[in-house]
Amino acid sequence: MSASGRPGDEAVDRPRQGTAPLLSARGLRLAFGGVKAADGIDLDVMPGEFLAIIGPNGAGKTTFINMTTGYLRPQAGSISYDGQPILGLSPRAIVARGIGRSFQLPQLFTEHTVLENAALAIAARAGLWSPLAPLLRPAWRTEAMAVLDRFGLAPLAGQRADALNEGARKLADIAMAVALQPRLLLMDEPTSGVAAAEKMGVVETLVRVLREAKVTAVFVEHDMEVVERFADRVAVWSQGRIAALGPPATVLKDPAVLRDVIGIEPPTGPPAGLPARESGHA
Amino acid sequence: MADWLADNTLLLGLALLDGLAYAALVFMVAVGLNLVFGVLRIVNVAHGSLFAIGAYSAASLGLAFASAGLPPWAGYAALVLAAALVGAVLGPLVERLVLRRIYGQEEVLQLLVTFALFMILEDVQKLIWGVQPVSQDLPMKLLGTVDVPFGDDVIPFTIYQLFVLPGVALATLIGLAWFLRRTLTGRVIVAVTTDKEAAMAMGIDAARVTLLTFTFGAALAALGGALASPTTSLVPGIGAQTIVLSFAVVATAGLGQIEGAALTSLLIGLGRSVAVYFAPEFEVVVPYIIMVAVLLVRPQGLFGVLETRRV
Amino acid sequence: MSGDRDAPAAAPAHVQVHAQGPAGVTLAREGALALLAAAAAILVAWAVPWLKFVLTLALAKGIAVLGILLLLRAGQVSFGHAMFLATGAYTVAFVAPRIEEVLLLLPLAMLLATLLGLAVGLFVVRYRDIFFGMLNLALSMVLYSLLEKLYDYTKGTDGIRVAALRFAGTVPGRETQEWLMFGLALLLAIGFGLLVRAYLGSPMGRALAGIKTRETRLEFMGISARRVLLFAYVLSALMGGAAGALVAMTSRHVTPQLAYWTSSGELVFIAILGGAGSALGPFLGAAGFELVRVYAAAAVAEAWQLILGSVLLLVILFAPGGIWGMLSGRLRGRGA
Amino acid sequence: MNDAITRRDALLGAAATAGSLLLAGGNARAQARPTELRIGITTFLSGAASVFGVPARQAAELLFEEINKAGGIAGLPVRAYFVDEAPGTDHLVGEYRRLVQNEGVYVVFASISSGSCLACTPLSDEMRKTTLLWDCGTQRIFEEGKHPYAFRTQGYGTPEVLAPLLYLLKHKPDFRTLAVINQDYAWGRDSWELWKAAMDALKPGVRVVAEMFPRFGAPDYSTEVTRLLAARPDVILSTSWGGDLVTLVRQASERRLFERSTFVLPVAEASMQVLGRTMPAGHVIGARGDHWNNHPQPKDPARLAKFVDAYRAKYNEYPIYPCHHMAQAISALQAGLGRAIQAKGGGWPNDLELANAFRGLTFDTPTSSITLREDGQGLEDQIVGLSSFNDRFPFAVPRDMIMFPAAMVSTPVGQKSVDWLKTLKPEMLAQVPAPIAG
Repeated sequence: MSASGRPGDEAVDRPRQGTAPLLSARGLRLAFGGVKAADGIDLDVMPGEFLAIIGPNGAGKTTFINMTTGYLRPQAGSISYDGQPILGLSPRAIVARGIGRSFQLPQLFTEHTVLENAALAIAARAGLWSPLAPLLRPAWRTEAMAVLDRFGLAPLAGQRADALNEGARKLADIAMAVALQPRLLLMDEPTSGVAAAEKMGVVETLVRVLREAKVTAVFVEHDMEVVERFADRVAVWSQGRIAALGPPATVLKDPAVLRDVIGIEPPTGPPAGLPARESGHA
Repeated sequence: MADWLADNTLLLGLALLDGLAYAALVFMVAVGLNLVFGVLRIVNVAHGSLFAIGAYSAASLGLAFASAGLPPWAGYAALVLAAALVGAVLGPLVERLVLRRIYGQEEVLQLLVTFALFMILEDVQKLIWGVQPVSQDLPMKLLGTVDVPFGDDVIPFTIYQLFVLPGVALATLIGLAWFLRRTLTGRVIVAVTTDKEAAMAMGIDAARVTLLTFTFGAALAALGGALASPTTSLVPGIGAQTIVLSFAVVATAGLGQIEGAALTSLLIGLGRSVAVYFAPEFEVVVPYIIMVAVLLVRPQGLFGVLETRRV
Repeated sequence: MSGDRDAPAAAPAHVQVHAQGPAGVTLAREGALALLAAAAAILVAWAVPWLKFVLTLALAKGIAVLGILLLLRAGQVSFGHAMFLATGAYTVAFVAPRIEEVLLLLPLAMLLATLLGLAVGLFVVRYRDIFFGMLNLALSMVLYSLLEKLYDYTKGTDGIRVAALRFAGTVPGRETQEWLMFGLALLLAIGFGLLVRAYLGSPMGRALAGIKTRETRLEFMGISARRVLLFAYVLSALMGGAAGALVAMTSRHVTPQLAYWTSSGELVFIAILGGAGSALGPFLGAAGFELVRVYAAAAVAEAWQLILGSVLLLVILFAPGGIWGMLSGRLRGRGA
Repeated sequence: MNDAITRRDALLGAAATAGSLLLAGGNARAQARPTELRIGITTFLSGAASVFGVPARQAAELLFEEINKAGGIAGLPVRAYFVDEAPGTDHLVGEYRRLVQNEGVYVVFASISSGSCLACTPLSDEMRKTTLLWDCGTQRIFEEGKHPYAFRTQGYGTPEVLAPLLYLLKHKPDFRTLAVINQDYAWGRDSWELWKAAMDALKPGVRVVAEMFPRFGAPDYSTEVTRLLAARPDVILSTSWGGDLVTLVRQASERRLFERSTFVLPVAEASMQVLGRTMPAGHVIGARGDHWNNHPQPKDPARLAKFVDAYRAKYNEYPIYPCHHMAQAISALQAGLGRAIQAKGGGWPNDLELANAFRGLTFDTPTSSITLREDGQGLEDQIVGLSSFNDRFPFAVPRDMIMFPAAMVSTPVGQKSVDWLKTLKPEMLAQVPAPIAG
């Protein structure tokens, strides 16, 4: 799994100046008690780009995703998607506009099988209203299997979701988000929990799938190697603000970023393939 | 409206006094249920049976004391003693033998286990105390009555209902609040109520806390029954009626909130007595209407905290 | 720090109230079992006439419990579901003097219960867990109190006797009428059983089960959990109404007791006794419940509650899958 | 496995009852003389009303024991099947069917609750099973329909309310205001409707200052008591019973309500033992019949004493009126069955023949005799008096008793009680017998 250039480098257009941003956040502010989770966030996400968000825990990265997907409402600021304001819409309405997300803690239907989880996502997209036809009708079963297969989950399709290991749960979680066929996908630490040895393969698969589907992606990531290889741009979060924004090549060499963000990453990998995380609390 | 108020001020005053005593009894039962729910996350249907058994035990003990020739004031000791006894015996028995086996299982199973206990205890209590009304009203009679002026007239109220019941309820509220906030054990209980996982992660012995809380809650239910016993006649079925009212209080109050339980009990007590005076047909539905109205405005209950799940 | 609800390891299988899926008993076996149960019911009804009456009521209650089962799939316990049963029953009692026709009364009872279910449902589906349970309880107690208080209309706790009924225009003799009611209940039970089975396997039904484990995910997939729950709630109210109509037509007398909270508790009791794993469970549970109650009452008339309670306690502690769980476990064991 | 259980039960049930099933099949046909006399009895064994149901059951067990020792009824040993009314009507009607179809009972004694009676009586028509309504009081049973197999072996709501009213009008003719506090269920509501109709006819112009129907089994009446204290009615009517009445009397007497108003308590008798000295003296009390422990002139004093003493010896308490009502039903059965056998020349009567024997039957009770009218209603005398204490009993018994002949206070056959009560004239008071000192 050696570095051999970015996959899909040629396949996708680089974000160009002059194109309208797909997602645009302005002046987002949100404080929990005294903690400022968002303290004036301005960010544009361009169509087709892969934007990585890095930063220490508690910097407000997940909060940004939660605000964008309607789970949290900022106290000030605006968010627009595709030129339309989406602030104040419910998560459901936002999903309907084509914004998908995956979760830091996998949100699976634990008592359903993996296949049913994927099929439910397809049903959610294709229309739930058929109270008597089975969920696992041939068309949806085939599509669900195809989605799972892309993430290497096909052999686990018949297992109950709560029987999966952490890594597989994480993938299933992303697979469900992908099955919804969003135009913009927000991923919260997609590789945490995935065993170190498989990580690069998984990300490569993921990126390929997303590029093929022309999905714009924003992902929170702690692994700098992943960021360096797959992100078009990096946004560095610090105490509810964007401390730096730019291509990985420049941002990741910034001494301030190295010291404040990357420097505090433990030098060696944590046990059991879990990503290193501080015990800090948002 | 103003005219109506002017005409009925005196009556409203009486209704207020009546409502206080009733609210006190409701509070005593509901607060124990609320506490248990906060820690165990189990809606204990058998709480009503503990109330009934506490009441019967208090009456029996009081009658035994009286026939043993103890002085009349021993009747008050009987009330407290009976409650403590019921709590100390039945609490651990139920928690250890039954509830402990179903922690972490589905909510419906937990609820139904207590429903099963309720059915069993209903019959057990009938086997022990029979079906004829049992009463021991010495503690109420001993204190006599006090005349409350009402226009040119006076209305006698029993001192027991006018002062003792609300007094004990208030003392319980203050004592509980002090216990939960100022003592270590109390703080541990609050910690478990607020976030069980976190509390356990911090090394709190959850098994001990649940046992303690359940025993304590059972004793409170029994005390509620014991306090009610001098004012009423004990017959089969009192448990079923008590518990359903307590459910309404707990849901309205906000889970695990003792101040909420106090306020809700007061609302229900006053609402009920005002209804008895001015719209007796609605007396029975008042608690439920209050509950529905509160939950419409505050879905988490009066004092409840909205839980936002982290994703 | 973690707000995650599921334990890191797989939950022990016996803990789960519901266990459906490819690993469960196959459709063929469930169907065969259902046929067997229906045949057994008919045989019993034929052999012991008074049990025909008991079984008719059991089938009716089983239909109401199907509704409880739907809500259990969403992880919600309604401790007030008897209000729909009582609505169906009182509809029959009120209307029977004017319309004697069973085939009209039954849909009418279902319609009214459905409307009530919709009205109540719009309110209660906003709540979960204890709030859901207690709101249902409170609303059923309001209905109970009204049935008791509005004496001029409902005759209070005395209840209303259901007037003589017609079946498709005819007035059959007592024996025939008992068979007709039994047959009607059996037919409805099978119909609703199949309906619920299909529904639970459908996208709506599977999304319903998703409310239990990951309601937030549903929202992030663009599914309104409230609407999913509302649909199930209204369906369960409809079945409650059908059950109530059957109860009223069979026992020919309705009282407010039908709406009391302990009656709702009984329905949940039956759901757990039968096992929530299959649409067959409610009927197994209802038959078990009624038989235990009848025989316990016959054996020790003053302590039947104690016996019922003990049975429930033992089932929960030692066979939380209920009768269905025991049966399917045995079948699976044999199949392996 | 459940199927197995169900089948097994079915087979067991079927096997156990194959004999009786054949018997139960044809009611009008000849029936063989059974080897034992099976009686189904529905009563409250749980819940609040078990305060009546359990003593009645005890009385039945006591009497059946005696009867069986003495050779049974019509030479057959008696076997009773008790059924709990508390689980609800749907359960009860199932139990009624079980009693008839499965246990093969020869006669059913039905119900304390009026609701139960209203449900069981039509079943007696359908199943053609002689049913003695042994305790329920609703006047609706025989006034709203014909029930050829049902007979009530005691009085009912109308005389039980009218007698205390007449007593009140004699005892305290000048009362001007009245309040009612009844339990919120059929008896509480019906009895008030009956009282109101009769009162408006016999003494027009009485002002009703409060109508309260607290819920059945309410644990606390202090609010109601306060309201009554404030309203100061001359008379307070309460037809409550059981624990409810005990609670009401305790709370009211503690707060001296009994000093402000005269109480009329038509169902007081059953609660007097529990209340003991707490019951204030000088208030109107009734017994739903004439079976007071201090009945001034019982028809068969020895029999009354024997029953009371035996009951006390066995259960350590005095029998209350449901015990007497149970005893009346048993006496009625003895007399009715004897009459039916006699009519058949010693043969065993079938269900129809048995039922016919009850129509117009007169049977003796320890205190009097009761006649079953052609509509099935029994005529039982009513004794009402003022609560008082004497040395014989540790609880209140009536003094200045008036014995109301049943015919005087019962609605004539074919009329509805409320309509009839409205036709009463104040002149009726002149016919009321004089109080019996004692």
